[in-house]
Formats: sequence, structure tokens, C-alpha cells
Amino acid sequence: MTEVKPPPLLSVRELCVDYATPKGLKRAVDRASFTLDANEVLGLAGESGSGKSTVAFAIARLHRPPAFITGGSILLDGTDVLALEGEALRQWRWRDVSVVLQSAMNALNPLLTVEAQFADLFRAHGIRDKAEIRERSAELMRLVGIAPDRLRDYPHRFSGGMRQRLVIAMALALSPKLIIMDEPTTALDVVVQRELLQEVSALRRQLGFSVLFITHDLALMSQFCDRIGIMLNGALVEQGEPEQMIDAPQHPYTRKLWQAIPPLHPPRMPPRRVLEKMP
Amino acid sequence: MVFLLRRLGFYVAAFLFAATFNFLIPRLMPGNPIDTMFAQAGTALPPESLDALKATFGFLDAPLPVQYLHYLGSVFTWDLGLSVKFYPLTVNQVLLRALPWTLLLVMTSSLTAFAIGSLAGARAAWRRGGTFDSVGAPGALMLQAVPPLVTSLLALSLFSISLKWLPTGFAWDPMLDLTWSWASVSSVLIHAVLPVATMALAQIGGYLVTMRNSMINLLGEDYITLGQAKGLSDRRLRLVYAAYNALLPALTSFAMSLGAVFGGSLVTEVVFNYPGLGYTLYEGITSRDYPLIQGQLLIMTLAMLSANFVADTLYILVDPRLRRA
Amino acid sequence: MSAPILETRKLGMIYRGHREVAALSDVSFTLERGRALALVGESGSGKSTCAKLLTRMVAATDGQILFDGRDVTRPGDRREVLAYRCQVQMVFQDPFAALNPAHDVRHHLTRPLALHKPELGRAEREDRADELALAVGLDPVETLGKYPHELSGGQRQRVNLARAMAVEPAVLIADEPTSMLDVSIRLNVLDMLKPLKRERGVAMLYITHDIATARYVAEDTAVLFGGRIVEMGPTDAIIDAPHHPYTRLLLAAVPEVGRSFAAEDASLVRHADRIREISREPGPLNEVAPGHFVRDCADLPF
Amino acid sequence: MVGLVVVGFFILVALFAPFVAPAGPNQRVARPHEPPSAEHVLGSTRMGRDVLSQTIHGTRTSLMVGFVAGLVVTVVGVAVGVTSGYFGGRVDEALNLLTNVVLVIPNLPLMLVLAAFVGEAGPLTIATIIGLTAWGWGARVTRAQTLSLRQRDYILASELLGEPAWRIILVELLPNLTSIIGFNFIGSVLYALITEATLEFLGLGDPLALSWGTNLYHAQETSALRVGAWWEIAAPSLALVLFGSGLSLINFAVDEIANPRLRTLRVPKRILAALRPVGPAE
Amino acid sequence: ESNLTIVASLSTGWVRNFNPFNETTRLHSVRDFVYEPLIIFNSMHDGTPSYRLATDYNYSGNLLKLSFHLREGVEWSDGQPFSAKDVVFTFEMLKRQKALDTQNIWDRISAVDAPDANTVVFTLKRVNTNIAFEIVRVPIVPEHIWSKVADPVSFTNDTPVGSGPMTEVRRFTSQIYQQCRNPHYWDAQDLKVDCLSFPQVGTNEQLLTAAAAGAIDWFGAFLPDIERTYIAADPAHFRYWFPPGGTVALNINFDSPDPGNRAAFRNLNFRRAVSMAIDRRAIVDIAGYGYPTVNEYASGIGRTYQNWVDQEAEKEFGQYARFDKDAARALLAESGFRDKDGRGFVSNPDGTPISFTILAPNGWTDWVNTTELVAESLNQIGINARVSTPEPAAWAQKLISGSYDTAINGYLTGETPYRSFDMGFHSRFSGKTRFAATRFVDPELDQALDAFISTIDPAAQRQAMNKVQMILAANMPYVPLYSNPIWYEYDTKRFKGWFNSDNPVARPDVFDGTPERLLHLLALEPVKP
Ligand SMILES: Nc1ncnc2c1ncn2[C@@H]1O[C@H](COP(=O)(O)OP(=O)(O)OP(=O)(O)O)[C@@H](O)[C@H]1O
Ligand SMILES: Nc1ncnc2c1ncn2[C@@H]1O[C@H](COP(=O)(O)OP(=O)(O)OP(=O)(O)O)[C@@H](O)[C@H]1O
Ligand SMILES: [Mg+2]
Ligand SMILES: [Mg+2]
Repeated sequence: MTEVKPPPLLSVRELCVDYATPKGLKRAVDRASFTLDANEVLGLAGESGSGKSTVAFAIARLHRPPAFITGGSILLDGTDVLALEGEALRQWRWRDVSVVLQSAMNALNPLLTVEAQFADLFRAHGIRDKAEIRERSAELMRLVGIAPDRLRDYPHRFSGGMRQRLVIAMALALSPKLIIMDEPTTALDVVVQRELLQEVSALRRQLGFSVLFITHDLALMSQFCDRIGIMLNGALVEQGEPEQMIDAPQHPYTRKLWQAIPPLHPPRMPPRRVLEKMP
Repeated sequence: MVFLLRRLGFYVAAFLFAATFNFLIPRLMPGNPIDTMFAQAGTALPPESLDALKATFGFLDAPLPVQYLHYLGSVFTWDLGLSVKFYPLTVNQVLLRALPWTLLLVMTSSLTAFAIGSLAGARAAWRRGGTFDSVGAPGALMLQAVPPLVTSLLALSLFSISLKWLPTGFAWDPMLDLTWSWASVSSVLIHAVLPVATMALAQIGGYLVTMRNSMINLLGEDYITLGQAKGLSDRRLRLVYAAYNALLPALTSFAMSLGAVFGGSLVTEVVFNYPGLGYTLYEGITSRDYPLIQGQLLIMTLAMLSANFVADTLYILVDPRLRRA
Repeated sequence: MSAPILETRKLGMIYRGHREVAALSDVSFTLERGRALALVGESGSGKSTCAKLLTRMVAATDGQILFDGRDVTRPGDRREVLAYRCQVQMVFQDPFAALNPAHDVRHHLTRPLALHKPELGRAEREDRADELALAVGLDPVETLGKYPHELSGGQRQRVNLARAMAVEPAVLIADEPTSMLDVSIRLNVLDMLKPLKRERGVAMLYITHDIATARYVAEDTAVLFGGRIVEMGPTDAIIDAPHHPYTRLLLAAVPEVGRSFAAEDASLVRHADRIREISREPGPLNEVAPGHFVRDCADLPF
Repeated sequence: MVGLVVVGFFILVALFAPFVAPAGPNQRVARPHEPPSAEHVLGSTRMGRDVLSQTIHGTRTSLMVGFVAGLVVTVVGVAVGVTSGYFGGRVDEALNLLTNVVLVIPNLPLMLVLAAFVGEAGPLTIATIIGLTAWGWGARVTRAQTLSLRQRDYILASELLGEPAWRIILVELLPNLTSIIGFNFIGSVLYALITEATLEFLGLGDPLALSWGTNLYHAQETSALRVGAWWEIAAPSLALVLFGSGLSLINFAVDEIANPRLRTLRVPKRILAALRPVGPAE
Repeated sequence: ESNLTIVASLSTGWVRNFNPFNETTRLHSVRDFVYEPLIIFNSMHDGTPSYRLATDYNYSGNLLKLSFHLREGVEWSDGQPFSAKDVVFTFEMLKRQKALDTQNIWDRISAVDAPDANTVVFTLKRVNTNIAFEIVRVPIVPEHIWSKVADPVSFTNDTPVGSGPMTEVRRFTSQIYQQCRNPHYWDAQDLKVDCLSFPQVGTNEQLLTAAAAGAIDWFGAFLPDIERTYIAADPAHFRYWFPPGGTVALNINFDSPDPGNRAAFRNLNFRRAVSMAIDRRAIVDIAGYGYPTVNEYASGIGRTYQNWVDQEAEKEFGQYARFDKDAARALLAESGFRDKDGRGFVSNPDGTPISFTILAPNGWTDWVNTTELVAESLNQIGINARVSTPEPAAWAQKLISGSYDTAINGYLTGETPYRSFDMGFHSRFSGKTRFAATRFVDPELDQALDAFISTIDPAAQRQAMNKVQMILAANMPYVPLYSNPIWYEYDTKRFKGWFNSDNPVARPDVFDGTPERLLHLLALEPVKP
């Protein structure tokens, strides 16, 4: 890519992450490099265990031992993410990068009201005025289409889709530059998934944040993302625009992934059986 | 509420069960309990004296079912009759005299142990594999393996007999009349120090490990990760997000362990000559005071049930998921 | 079409807990030899309940189940149930949870034989187990001695399938057999189902929330919503000419390559709540085309 | 595996007590209350018996009580828990009620009462009493685990295949309960050990039996601590604490094996030094 | 004001019960201290009387009447006069309420009369010169109070009105109570102590703790290694004196349920061998910490009654009560007790096996240790004996019912040896009390015992007692081991005048049942600071 462009919002260079296991180090992310522009949606696909979540966690600086970043750099809007420490790191979190995790069931503290969890978040970032907190929480609730009067409810009172929306509302609270979504819809059924993503899509247009979207549903990704990266065994084997990836997949693994999706409507390409035995 | 009602049913059933059990124990044992009881009294009593005594204590010579009904009646009116050992006190009076002391021991020691153990457990789990964890967790386990018997004996001989820092027995200075004066209160406190400390020591380990394990399980939960991603302070994350949630399993074990603590207080009370339920029970056992033993077991069961009830209620208060209308 | 091997008539199921849940009501369909019926619907629509009723793990609270013309709705004695289960087998959703981690593959394949084919000797059982493994594309020598955790997801699901096939059932119920598998091996497992249907004449109930795979596996499809069938018919007809608004919503929501989020059917999704509300109403099933039934419902306001 | 070594050591000592002990447990071989010396490594009791020999022989009884009681607790607990969890319904309700009642009736007092009424309760009697009163916790845990296992598809699958219930319980369920059962067993052994010592100490057991508990009882009866014969109290106490700790450590390990999340990873320092760990802890 | 701190009984909490007739739960400071006896017979000095409420007593010529002359001017603690009517009332009450008559006095008397205000006459059913000792054990209560008590059996007498020195309950809590000076005490000039305090102490161990801290003036307890545990804590003030008391013996059940054992037990030589096998000295030193006094009298009479010992009997049979293991073995062998099956234990001459347990009450450590040593000794001469430790209650019951082989047992003391021999061996008690547990019955022995109480002639009494001893020594129905110590420890810091070996006035212990404790109390006076 030789075009002259503004510098990317996020640039990940040669990122390596290892897990310390009883048998020694296990490399989960292997020299992954990619960039993400402002107001762009980058999809990461790949099968289970290919290192997608690990990448996401590394970018959000959510690692705990036994995960260790063993190489590479992460730059977000000019900040060296890996160099952040202590209070600076705490402040940076959520203000610059927020995350939406896979499990809608477990992403909210079951013992606190939604309001308290919003308040927590604002207070952690220096907004202490009660009225302001209430005002902004209500605003965010409206944004994701949930009546603000339900702020007083506990998480278990919400359906899975609503909980996921609550998390998205929280993710938007501080207008971060980047939202990382790690399989935000796998626990939901297709209709709800569709509703949710349409909403995110609209919000993004409205608010202009970037999204790192992780899933293993390629079809979904092709609908939702501006660019797609395919991960295999910790490495990023291919990236590009959806059309290009669909029409001319370069890497054999990408091709295999496509072939494994039975099309709903009459096939554009005849599905070829994948006959080789899987590991 | 539904939950509580269901529990209430259970409490009644459990209590009935315990009461019946209570009734059966002395009757299933070999030998005639009443004769054994008075044989204990020492010198040979002429049969007339014996019969007169039996009548005084209200021992029925009736078929079992009749005795049982009579007994159930007395249980539900909580009229447990006269204590043999502490005659002329009624069983109620004996129990009432001892209950506050045991409650004092059990409650303070349990709460102390629970607070310390849980906080330490939370800390150990938070700094997984850190120094505190690697020393604290196995250390707590070792502590659990030390019989309260051994600790109380050691504490007594060290602090009371050798160093003479603390009293060797009684719940308060016997020469004081108990009032709400500072002298009385401080006397009670000083006399409670060793019993409470040894009882607490026996429990800390359990709470520490429970808390640590449930906390570790929780730390993998998404909402903890999310809380962290939200940039919450460590303290808030640890206490409100992790420890608070981990408290639920700890709470159950707290209620369950109260039974053991009640039992454990027996040893402590005997060693420290502390006038609580445990000691009274011991006394009742050695002198075969059946009415008293029955009353003891009943009241301990009741105490256990109340502890469970409190735990259930707390559980509901803490966990909104159970707070259905 | 041959006579149905398994038929449900106005099947209904109410779970009685401290709150009653009507999980299934008025569900009628037939399963035929050599054909597959796909049961599609959102989470909680009653698909698994349906499977449970058919395996007779729980008894229906309403309606009838006919097996080979015999009424088997009520729980029978042990022998009768055993005989039935020899005919109706199931493949579970989670390939890991369906295999006992304490036992090796051989155990999983020989136990059904020992139970249902007591006439077989030990050696014969072993031979059959080898055959079964081969039939699902597993190397008997290599895999029979392994424990579940030593197998990949796809392999585990094959073992599950082989176990169900061991007793040579007439009906196979597959409850979301691939939803827990990686995309790349899903088709692989689905491919194992087809020959069973075709070559062994097994009747199949294929349960899924992914309507796209329904087309891949099943000739017929029933769309379930709120415990009721809202539309039922040949799979092609359902997908290409859906009638019921819920079916249309479902189809609109399926992610499909090359369809943007802003497409016209996105409006359907925007009104999902309203559609759900409409679809919950009971109503009679109408035949709109040969074999294609649609439940009556209010018209969409948009 | 420190725990295993310690526990193994005690088991060996118990097995070979007569060969290891320098003297018979009840032989008078020394003057009363001799302090530890080369001849009597742990000193002597008031009755002039060798404390080391008494402790070694006491190991036998104490371990026996521990293991027998542990076994009873485990067997009853597992039987009740599994039955209750597996069959559900009425059976479950009845058994669960029973379990809760057993949990709610305070254990130790009950045991004291039983032991006193049985009279002259020998170690085996005590073991049985402990076993029969202490199974509640095990049953509850086993039931909870069974309930969750029961929902596993492989149990459903076995049922679908028409496996008889007993076979499902024995062959399909039990192997997956081993860690819970082990946990329960070890915990019960520890509990029984401490409880036995307590009962004996309170004088409700058979003072002629030779166990750590009776050793403590005798030491207390002869005011060992007051006359400065600390060794007589220390030996059985230490044995109790050591063996108990061994058991606890094993349990800790069992817990870690059963629950991978609890496993602490010990990453070699060398590797850690080279890495840049990032996380909340640091 | 001087305050004497006493532990007269162990308790986990005091309960207010000053009814002196209550056998199970009365406070152990009621008798003697609240209700003064008529006479205290000094059992350490052959029953010499100390006259208290009575000034004299005598038997009528035919020995069928016993009269007491009462002291004049005695008042109850409420100021009412004490008179013969109170004595008569008390005994009439016992007659009405059998439950109160724990000594069965009315079995032996037929009437109580008060011919005048200061004389009480008891009419006996049979001649019984021991009855005076028993009568004075009945506490005398004031008629003007007790006649209003509806049920004297369950009456708890919260504020007692008595004739003794310490009648005023000053303070009563479950942890401590105090009894103070009777304002109307007749012997006030001898009473130098103002109050008695009774702290609650639950176990020996706790008693030791309190005593070693100097908190107890007068108590009695078995303290292991007393020199190190107690005396060493304050060698200048702490003292103890353990004079010999009742006999402790190994009881051998003549009616043992096991035929083999029974045969052996009824064999005199077997019993003698058992006796000779036992090293009493070692038992006293090891099990008894040296406190008891060895009892090597074949009759078992013990040092307690030194003046009564029949030297003839001891000369003839004393050897059988002394340790001689070889003689024991030889006696067994020559009587046909041999090890027939090579298991190391002898069986009866007819081949039936001998194997028995020795019962000792659980928790009575010195006795348990004693039996262990006895068993050890018996094993050494080839007798198969084991120790078993039932609960004290069960032990007592088995002794009473006779369902045992052998057991350790202790005998009561009295003013003369009569009480302990009578309760132990008179056939009328057989199977009724735990003391008569051997079930040895001998009409001659009964006669000798009855003869003892049929006379007041000292020579005749001595002759009867010699006969008793001769029979016992010759038959050895039990194996005496030692005289149990009388437990008595005291602190000289606050009081002086204590009884001890240099001042052996009377039995020194403070327990209920030792009326001499009243004399002891009167002998004490505060140490001037
Ligand atoms: N705590 C851990 N300890 C050791 N290895 C781990 C740990 N967590 C993850 N891994 C390994 O790291 C690799 C990458 O895991 P990661 O969770 O990033 O995959 P993923 O692509 O997100 O998979 P999925 O689609 O299942 O979420 C996997 O091989 C996994 O086994
Ligand atoms: N044992 C049960 N007790 C009570 N309610 C139940 C029970 N099992 C299922 N349900 C309820 O019945 C309804 C149908 O459940 P079912 O499991 O059949 O749905 P499903 O279509 O299989 O969903 P999924 O796609 O999530 O597997 C749901 O509302 C569910 O909550
Ligand atoms: Mg992931
Ligand atoms: Mg389902």
C-alpha cells in the first residue's frame, strides 16, 4: 500500500504474546502486524484458539499472567500502549479503548445495579457529579434503545441482547477512539445479533469511533467490516477488504473457511467438499 | 420470599427431626437411663427416695408413643422440665444462663475469623502466587489442621499460667456484680480474649481458603475483566467487584460452619472454665442429665437454624437475583 | 412418500416449576425414512424440548407421539422404552459434554452394542466398533483407545454420531450438532449425516438455529417460534418463498456474504420486536402451497 | 508433594509400629516424666512409658480412626449425595432434607452425647460415630456435583442408550466424581482425627486405647504441662498437626487438580526475567 | 473481716439449693456449716465425740433406747430458740417423707420423743450401738420454718435458717457464693472466720490453676505431682496432708457370670495368689504419686484404724497381703492353675479358661492407672486380666448388679471400722450397694458384725471386730491395695490453725460428709497482717 494516508489510529507491529504453561512458553500471537484507521471496522477471523482474543487483550492492556507480551509494539493515536503504567494506564483504559466481551451473561457485575456500574465507570474517570452521571447514563441508555428508567435494575433483569447493549452503551460512555468487540454476538441468536450490529453500525456512523471486531463468522464479518484479517495459529495470514477476500482469497486457509459456509441462497460458487481430515 | 418460605418449611422439618432424634437417643441406648442417671448420684438411695426423685423430675413410666407425645408437647411449649444436675433450676434457666456466653464466644470469634479470613483470602487470590499467597494459603491450611484443643491448651498455659497476662477461667471476675459498668464490661472482655482468639484461630484457615478459591474462580469472570478495562481502581475492583461476589459462597460456608463452631466452643469452654452452653453440655453429659442434654441439643439446633436463616436472608439481601418479589 | 416412522400430533409441553413455562404447544409433524426435517428457530423456541419429548426423556403434557403407528406418548415399562430407544437415537450439541471424560472411545462405542445387541460376543462387538469408527471416518486403530480430551471437536462429534448409529436406529435426532464446532469443520460433520439418510434410510430430525445449514441437510423445514410451528414445508420453499413474517425476519437476519447491513430487509430487523409479538399469537395452519403450511397471523403494519 | 510424603510417612509408621517403636506402648521403661534423652528420645510419661513408643503406637489407632471414619463419611456421603442428585424428585427431596438436617444438628455435641451413652467408646466405635454424624457436608457437595454432572449430555446419552441406573451411577458418574470424593475423604480423615482427639481428651473415649487423643488426655490428667513435661503434650500435638497439615496439603493439591483455575503456575524465574508481564497485579 | 475461700465440690455453676436433705444437688456447704450436727464423732480418733448441739448421749440399760441431752441456750440464726422439738420434728418429717431419709434411719428406730425441751429419746427396733453415729448425720432443721414447707423434697431453702456458724448467704452468683457468720451462733467465741467464699471451679485442672494462684485457702483434690504443681508455686504457704482414709481394694466377684472365672474367684488360693502378685508399693508410687498409704493388712482394715488391727490375724495371714511374686506363682502352680494351652495364661485345674476384665471408672485417673498396674502384675504371674473403663455410672451399676468379674472399689470410712466392713460384707447389703460388690457371704461374719453393734462394752466390741478381721483375712474376699488418701490442701497465707500431721486433731478435708470440717473451721483464725 503506497497511497499517502493520514497515519492509522492503531498500529500493531510484530506483536508477540506468549503464555507461560507448565510445559514452557506457548506462543499465542506470533508477530502479528496490522493497522486500523479512524472510523474503520477491522474484522479478525479465525478458528478457535488462533489468538484473536489474545490480540484484543494485548491492545487493551488486559493481560494478566500467565500471558506475557514478548515482542512488538502497539501504538494508539500516538501513544505507546505497552509503555503505559500505573495511574496513566488506568486513565487510558476506556477513555481511549473500550471493550465489549463475548459473554453477555457475565459481562456485568450481578450484584450492582446498572446505574452503579455506569457511575463506577464515570467516577473512575474523574466525573463525580451525581446529576451529571445520571444524565449521561440516561443519555447512553437512550442511545442503545433502552428506556433510561431501567437504570435502577440489576443485570439479571435484562435479556442477553439488552445486556450486550448495556455494555455497548458503557463502551461509548467516554467516547473512546477504539472499541474492541470480542465475539459480542456469539451468545445471541441471529435476529438479535443482527439488531445489535445494525445499531453499532449506526452509532459508528453517528459518533465516528473505530471498531476491532472479532468473530469466527466470516459471512457476518463480510457484511459488517471494512477490512478483514484472517488469523491462523497466532499469525495474521491474510488481510484485505471483504470483496477482495471473497473473490480472490490468497491464503489456502482463507479459501477453506469460505468453502465451509453453506450459502443460504443458491450458491455463487459450488460448494466443494472439504475432504481432508481435520486435525 | 418464596425462597424464604420454602426454607422456613425446611427449618420446621429439621427441627422436628432433631427433636425426635433427641428423644430417641437416650432411649435407644443400653441400660435404663434413669437408673443410670441416679446411680451417678453416688450414695445408694433407698428405692423410696429414688421414686420420689423420679417423680420430681417428671419421668414418665409410660409406653414410648405416649412419652413421645408428651415430649413433643413439652418441646413445643418449650417446657423442658427440671435439670437433674442443676436442680432446682429448670433446663430453661440453665440454658438461658449459659446461652449468652456461648453466643458471645461464637459470634465474636466467627465474625472475627470471617472478616480476617475473607480479607486475607481475597488478598491472597488477588496477588495470585505472590508471597502472601504462597505463604498464606498453605499456612492457613496448616492452621486448619491444628486441633482447637491444642491451641487452647497452649494458649492457656502460655498466657494465663506462665505469663499471667490473662485470667485462667470464668466469664468475668467472680467478685464483680455484672452491670453495664466499664469494670464489668472490661472484665467480660478480658475473660473472653483467649477463648475467642483460640476459637477464631481455628476458623480463619477455612475462611481464607474458601474465599481465596471462590475469588480465584471469580477473577476469570468477564465482569472483572470488564471492570479492569473500565479503568476502575484496584481497590474498587478487588472489593466491590471480586470480593463482594466471592462473599456469597463464603457466606454459605459461614452459616454451615457455625455448627462446627458451636461444637468447638465446647472444648474451649471446658479448657477455659467458661460458663457457656458447651461446658453445660459437657457437664450434662458426664452427669447424664437427660433433660438438660435434650434441651442443649435442641437449643443448639435452633441456633444453627437461626444462623442458617440469617445467612439465607443475607444471601437474599446481597444477591439481587434471589430478590424476587 | 412412505408411511411416517415417527409422527407428532398437537404435541404440547408445559414445564411446571415455580413458574409455568409453555415450552411447546400444538406441534405436529412427521418424520419419514430417508428424509430429514429441520427444526429451526430462535433460542428458547422449544427445539430441544421437542427433541427431549421424542427421546421420551420427559413425557409430553399434551398431544401424541406415534412411532410406527404405535402411540408412545406415555412412559412405558423399561423393556418397552429400551426397545424404543434402540430405534430413536440422538446426537448432542456439545461434542465434549456428550462424551464421558472418564472413558475411552471404545467404551462409548461398545456399550450400546452390549446393551442392545446382547447376542454379540466381545470380539464381535470390537469388530462392530471398528466398523462404526470407519463409517464416520475415524481410524479405528488410532482413535478407539483415546480419551475424549485427546480428540478434536470434529472427531468427538463423529464419535457421538457413531455411538448413536451403533444400535442402528430408525430415527436420528441431531440437536444442533455443529453449533459448537469451528466453522471450518462444520460442513464436514454435516456431510456425515447425508449418507445415513440416503443409504440406511434413517429418518432424521435436524435441529438448528442456522437456517442456512438446514438447506444443506434437510428436505423439509419447520420454523418454530414461541413453542409453535409458524411455518413448515419443503426447505427450498421456505427459504425462497417465506410467508410468515417471522420466517422472513429470520432469513433477513442470517448473515450472508455480499449483503450489506443497509439493505432493504434491514427494516424487518428494525421491527423485530413487533414481529415477535405478532408471531406469538396462536392461529390455524394454512396450506399455502402443496406441503407448505403457514400459521395465520396479523398483517405486518409496514 | 510434601503432603504425600508426610502422610505416607505416618502410614508407614502406623503399619510398622511394633518394629519402629523402641518399646512396647504400655511398658514401663523409665522413671516418671523423664525429659527427652538419648535413651528416650521424646522422654517418658508419668507412668514411666516411652513417649515416642506411645506416639508411634498411637499413630496406628489415630490413623485407623481417621481412615475408618473417613471411609464411612465418604461412603455414606457419596451414596446419599449421588442417589439424591441422580434420581431427583421425591428421593432427592427426602435425602436432601435428611442431609440438611444432619448438617444442621451440631456435630460435635451430638457425637459427645452418643459416645458418652455408648459408654467406653473404643476407637472403632468413635470412628463409626464420627462417620455416621459427619457425612452431611460430603453428601451436599456430592449432590451438587452430581446434579451438575447429571445435566451433562453424556449422562443423558447413556440414559438414551438404556443403561440401567446403577450402571450409570457406578460407571458413568462415579469416575467423574473422584476428585470430589477424594477431597471429601481426605477432609473427613482430618476432621475425624481432630474429633477423635477431642473426644478422647474430654475423657469420653476409652482411656486404655492408644491414640494421640488418649496420649493428650493422659498428659493433661497428669498435668504434664505444669510439671514441665512439655514433651508429653508436644509429641501427640505435633503428630496431629503434622499429619493434619499433610492431609491439608494433599487436599489443596487435589483441589488444584480438580479445578484448573486454582492451579498456580510457577513460571521459572529465568523466563520471567526475560518477559514483560502486564497485568493488574503489577 | 476475714474471708475463707473454700472449694468443697466441683461445679460448672452454682445453683441456689440449701436443702440439706437433697442428695443430688444441694450445695456442699449446707451441712455442718449451716446445720450444726448434734455431735461430731472424730473418726480419726476412734469416734471420740465433740459435743455440739448435744452435750451428752447414752444408751439405756437394755440398749433399746438412745437419748441425747441438748445444749441449752442455742438459737437458730433468726433468733428463735433451738429445742428438742426441732429434733423430733426433723425425724418425724423423715418418717413422712421417705425420700428424705437417705440413711433409712426409720428402718432401725421406731419412735422419737422429747420428754423435755432438752432431751430427745430414740426408741430402737433392735439393739444397734452404731445408730448414734448415723443419727447425728441427719441435719436438724428448725420446725418453725420447715413445718410451713409444702414439699420438703423439692424445697430449695433459698435463705436458710440454721444453727451452724455460717448461715447468712451474703452473695450468690453462679460463679461464686458467700456464706457469712450466724449472728446468733452459740459458739461464737470460737468462730474467728467471718465469711466463707465458694468460687465455682469445674475441673481439677481449673482448681489447680486457681489454687496455684493462691486464690483458694482450703480444698481437697487429687493433684498430680503436688510438690511441683502446687507446692512449688508458693512453698512458703502452700501445704498438704494426705492422711489415710478408706480402703481401696480389688473386688473379686464370687458370682461372676463367667463359669471359668467364677470357679477361679471362689478358689481361696487363686485370690491369695492375685493378692501376692500385686506390688502395692509401686502402685502407690506410680499410680498414686505416693499419696496413698499402702494397705498390706490381710483383712484390709488399713492404717486408718490402726488401733483396731487384730495382730493375730495379720500374723497368720499377713503374708498373703504382701508382694511376693514367686510365692504367688508357686501357689498358683501347686493349686493346679496351669497354662494348659501354652498361650501364657493359666486356666482352672479342671481346664476351664480364666480370662477377666478389671473395671475402673473412666476418668478416675489414679484408679485407672492402679488397675493397669494390677493387670500388669497379674499378667506377669500368668493370669489373663485386662482393664476396662466404663463410665463411672456404669461401673457403679455393674458393681451393684454383679455383672462383672473384678473391679477396683473404694470403701467408706466411719467412726469405727464397722461401717466399712458392714457395708462391704454383711449379707443384708449383698447386691444392694456398690460396696457389697464381692458377694462374699458368710453367716459367721454376719454374726460377728451384728455382735459388734449389740454391745457398748469396748472389750466385747474389740473381740467382735477381731473376729471380723480374722474371717476376712482368712478368706480374702477382696484384695486390699491401699488406703485412699484424704485429700486436703491448704494455704497458710491468710489463716492459721490448720490441721496437719503435727496437729492431727481430726480428718482435715473440707468435703460434705466430713462433719469434722466444722471443728476445723472453728480452729482456724486469720493471720494478723
Ligand atoms: N490462560 C492461558 N494459558 C495458556 N494458554 C492459553 C491461555 N489462554 C489462552 N491460551 C492459548 O492461547 C491461544 C490463543 O487463545 P485465544 O483465546 O486468543 O484464541 P481465540 O482466537 O480468541 O479463540 P476463540 O475463538 O475460542 O475465542 C490458544 O491456543 C489458547 O490455548
Ligand atoms: N427443565 C425445564 N424447566 C423449565 N423450563 C424449561 C426447561 N427446559 C426448557 N425450559 C424452557 O422451555 C423453553 C424452551 O426451551 P428449549 O430448550 O426447548 O429451547 P431451544 O429452542 O432448544 O433453545 P436453544 O436454541 O437455546 O437451545 C425455554 O423458555 C426454556 O426456558
Ligand atoms: Mg476468543
Ligand atoms: Mg436447545
